[in-house]
Amino acid sequence: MAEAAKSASNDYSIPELMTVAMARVLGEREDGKLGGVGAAAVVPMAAARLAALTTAPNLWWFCGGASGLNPTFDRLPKSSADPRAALGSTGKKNMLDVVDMGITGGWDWGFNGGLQIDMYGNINMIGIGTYPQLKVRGPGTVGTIWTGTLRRPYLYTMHHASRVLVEKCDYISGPGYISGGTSRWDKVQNTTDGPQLLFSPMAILDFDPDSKRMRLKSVHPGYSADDVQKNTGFELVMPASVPMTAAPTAEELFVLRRHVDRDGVLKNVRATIG
Amino acid sequence: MAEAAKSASNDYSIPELMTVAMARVLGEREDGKLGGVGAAAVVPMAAARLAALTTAPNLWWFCGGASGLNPTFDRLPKSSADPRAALGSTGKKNMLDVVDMGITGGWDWGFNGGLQIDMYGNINMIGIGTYPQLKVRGPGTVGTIWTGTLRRPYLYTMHHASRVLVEKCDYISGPGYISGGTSRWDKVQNTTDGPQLLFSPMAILDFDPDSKRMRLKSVHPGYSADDVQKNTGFELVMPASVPMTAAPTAEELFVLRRHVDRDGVLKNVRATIG
Amino acid sequence: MAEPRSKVVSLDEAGRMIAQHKVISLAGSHSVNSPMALIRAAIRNGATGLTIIPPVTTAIAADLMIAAGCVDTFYLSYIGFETLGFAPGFRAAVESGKLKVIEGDEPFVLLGTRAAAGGWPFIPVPAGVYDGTDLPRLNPLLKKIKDPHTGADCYAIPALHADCCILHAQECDELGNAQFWGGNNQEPDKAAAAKTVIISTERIVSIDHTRKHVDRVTLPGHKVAAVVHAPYGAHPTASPGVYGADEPHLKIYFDAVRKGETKSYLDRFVAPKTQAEYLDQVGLETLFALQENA
Amino acid sequence: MAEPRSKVVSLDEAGRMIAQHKVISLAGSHSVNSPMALIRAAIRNGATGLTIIPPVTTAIAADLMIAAGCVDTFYLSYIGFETLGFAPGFRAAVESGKLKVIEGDEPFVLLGTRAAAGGWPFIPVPAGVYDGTDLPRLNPLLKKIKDPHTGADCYAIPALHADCCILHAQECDELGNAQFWGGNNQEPDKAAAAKTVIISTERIVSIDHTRKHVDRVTLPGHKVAAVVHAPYGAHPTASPGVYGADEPHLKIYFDAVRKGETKSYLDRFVAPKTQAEYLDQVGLETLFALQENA
Repeated sequence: MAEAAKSASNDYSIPELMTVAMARVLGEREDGKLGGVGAAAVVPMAAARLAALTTAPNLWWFCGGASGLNPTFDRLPKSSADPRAALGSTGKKNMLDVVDMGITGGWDWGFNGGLQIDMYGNINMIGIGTYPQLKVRGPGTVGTIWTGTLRRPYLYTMHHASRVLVEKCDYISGPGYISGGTSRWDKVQNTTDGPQLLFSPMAILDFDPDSKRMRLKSVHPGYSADDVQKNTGFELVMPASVPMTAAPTAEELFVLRRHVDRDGVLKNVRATIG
Repeated sequence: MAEAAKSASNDYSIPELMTVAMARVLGEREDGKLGGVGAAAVVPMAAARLAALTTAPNLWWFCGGASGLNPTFDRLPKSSADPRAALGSTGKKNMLDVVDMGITGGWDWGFNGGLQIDMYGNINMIGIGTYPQLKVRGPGTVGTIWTGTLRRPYLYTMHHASRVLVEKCDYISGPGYISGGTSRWDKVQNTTDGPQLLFSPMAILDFDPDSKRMRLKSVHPGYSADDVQKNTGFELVMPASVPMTAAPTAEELFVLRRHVDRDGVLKNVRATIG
Repeated sequence: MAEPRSKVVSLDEAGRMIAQHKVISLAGSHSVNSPMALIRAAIRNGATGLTIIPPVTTAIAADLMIAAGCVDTFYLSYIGFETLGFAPGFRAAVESGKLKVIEGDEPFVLLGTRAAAGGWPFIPVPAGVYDGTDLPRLNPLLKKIKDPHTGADCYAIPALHADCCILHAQECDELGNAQFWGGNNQEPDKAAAAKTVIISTERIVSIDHTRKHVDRVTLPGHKVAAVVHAPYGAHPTASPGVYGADEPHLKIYFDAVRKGETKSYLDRFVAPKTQAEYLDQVGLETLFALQENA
Repeated sequence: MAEPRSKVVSLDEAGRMIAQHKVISLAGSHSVNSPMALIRAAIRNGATGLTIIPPVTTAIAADLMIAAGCVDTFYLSYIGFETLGFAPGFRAAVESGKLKVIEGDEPFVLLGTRAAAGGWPFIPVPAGVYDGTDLPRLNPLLKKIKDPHTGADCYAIPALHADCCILHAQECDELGNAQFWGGNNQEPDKAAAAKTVIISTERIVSIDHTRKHVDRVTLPGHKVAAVVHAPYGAHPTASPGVYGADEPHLKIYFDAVRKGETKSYLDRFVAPKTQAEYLDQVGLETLFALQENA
């Protein structure tokens, strides 16, 4: 069923495209701000490192697991928990600091994924089926709860499929816009903005400003808006015209491959469709 | 009124005698156990260092302020907060660790003093007079509360006088035996034993096993039981015969002056009577 | 003058000590610095009916104990093998109803441990942290209370006490003064929240070495009951600064458990009684190569 | 490619920033590592009506602000000059009814700060910690509540939030990544519990220096609003590893305030607008000699 996401160009892989797209957003919106990536998050980790080198020189970013702030590795580790992910950091944060900042709202931005992500940007890491003897037991919710407290959560998935992008999560472990509209702010801390974007192997998506339903924002080269809808488990809000995600430039790829990912890890990260 | 405590011998000062007496007790009762001394506690600090070198090789001791565990200075600092008091430590404890261990009952032993100490071994660091505009505003209770949670608190004072050793504290900031008998254990954690001894410039005192009233245990050379009673603000329990505190041996003084206090700080620590 | 008492014991003795306890906690993160030699020794020594309080993220450390059938109850924050996939032992045990899961998360496990370390009965967090999620519904230990100062709603995360905490250190002296290199420093609270602490270490160092490098001492030894010399004691997870994770080995484990061949893995890699025999099974060339990824 | 923005400001500018706040917290211990240059700058810039949340032990840092008439409310754990005696400014202000004291102690100030740092409304401690003392009677902020899990009594220590935290570092880069040498590590929680953080430092180091010595970085700079280069900025308290406390100077202060001659001390030592002018008043020979006691 699931197949590898195919790049429209031999010049870059889909994970490289996603990395560059994320790095641009960090440059436009988060320069000077503090955020972080969790573990099992090689693409956002690469994006933050790339952004710090290019678009966001004042970025403060935390590399979860290895716990370094603003690391300067040039050989992207496969896991942010790999101790080498902390190379050249300017500081570190203990796990308690991370939780403190989650609760106090100290994180400006962060990336989160999920076993399921629904049309309102809610995340499920708990599982699928009836609790407690779930049909699919998820890995546990770890820090997905912080989508409720960090100011601008960004979502991502390496698997664009109807089983991942569902109409309604079986369980919510990370709150997005709950049931849409203003319902988020009846529950979670009202100083936070809710999910900003979702990065997938096919597209970048955002949320309709009023209904807070997920909306297609741009489609990666090689895929159509229709392809995206077909692999999504709910009806996306469709703008009149959907632009193409700009392909990585030669300069972006140069910096990425020379100063972030010299071993080409992003060429082999698994990204799937369907 | 107050006069300097006089040693009966030119061989040692009263603070040196107190240090040696404390070190012997640490060797008899606390080898292998974990405890600590607070700040402004130069005599207990010297005693713990001396005990670790002589009678209690397995002692674990925390030097408050500078925060070192088992430091190995040979030039006794005047304050345990002096960073040099941490020299040669095998570890350190953050202030949060200290409080954690206070609350969980992790400290086996410790030394505490007070503005007032009463006949049941309660301590007052709050002040004298009517709250809040006290006649004498004490320095604040800092960690004296831990006399309620550490297993075997030891008390000390550098001023043996009726204004310090009072019948009843104006306020209790560190619980001793409260109002005597078993009253302590109605209030504080019942895994703890209550004050063991009081070291003063004149004497060593303990507590009657049943009434928990303070009792004279030994008198330092040069003073009599009567001298001690005269300078105490309540009636002491008096055993039939009161022995003399054993003077420091030549070996104890050698180790103390060569390996603990090479600068002779303990010769000039202020100890007073009356 | 008596010398300080050494706490060094054999790996097997440490395994017996661990197996006598019921609530076991451990630190490390994902596939980094897990006390694997101690875990194997505990399994060999018949550990059973365990409750496990893991670090906020774990992989083979907890999954092996679950797959080996030692665990009844698991405090969950996150268990998974990153790029390989879901934790196979955990998933099978839950989906077949054999494992009780306390549906925790990062703040629940971390703050529950902090509360126990501090002697606090619980830690209250603002209700807005959990409202909007299913966690309060699935985890009855999250109790809603009122802040007595402001009247605001909050959830009380209860203290999570352990009987025995097992940790792997890079350097440790015979008194238990230990250095953990790398990671996110969950070890001190885990140790403080437990009644007793058992440490394996890559290297046993002198007390003078501890004094010289005191700024790197993560955990003072006063609460440590036993120290085990276990070179490569974190294998197949990484030992920061010493060796990297053994990804092929993790895949061997992952595939074996997923295919229902846990026993063959246990026979080959958990049965060896000494760390040296285990390392022979893994192969010294493999182990030496991992040093390049430290 | 833009360079990261520097946060370095003048001492005077930092003084103005501090004086705009009402609740000030500070770290250091006793006569060690107090942010004295920042305190003098805040006094010069008219700081008034302050609430001070000190470290669990303090001496001249808080006493000078009290003696100078800047402080309305003081969270007390311990203030004193060790061998010299009681804190003279504090004692006079309390005994004359001019200073409101919150009768705290080591756990109250430390855990109140921890609660604020963690975003927790309060921390509960077992009732047995405070029962038997007069603190709950004298400090209404200690509220008795029940543990919702066990029904046991406990006292709730409320979160102590500050507007501005001022700290003295031994090394700090222009982004605010700071190293505090020695002490008992109250700085990170103090910083986390405050809305903004201002740091003075013996030495401003390069960001490359920070990266090289990252294991010594105590406080990452993301929350730091301003960095001030202030050599001998802890004087007359000690700067661990750099210089010892200036005991004769502490005695000059102590005697002046006790004799009611605070103004003469302020004129001589607080009025100088730059750190260089202050150091001239103290005398370079004195300052250099203090390096021997580091």
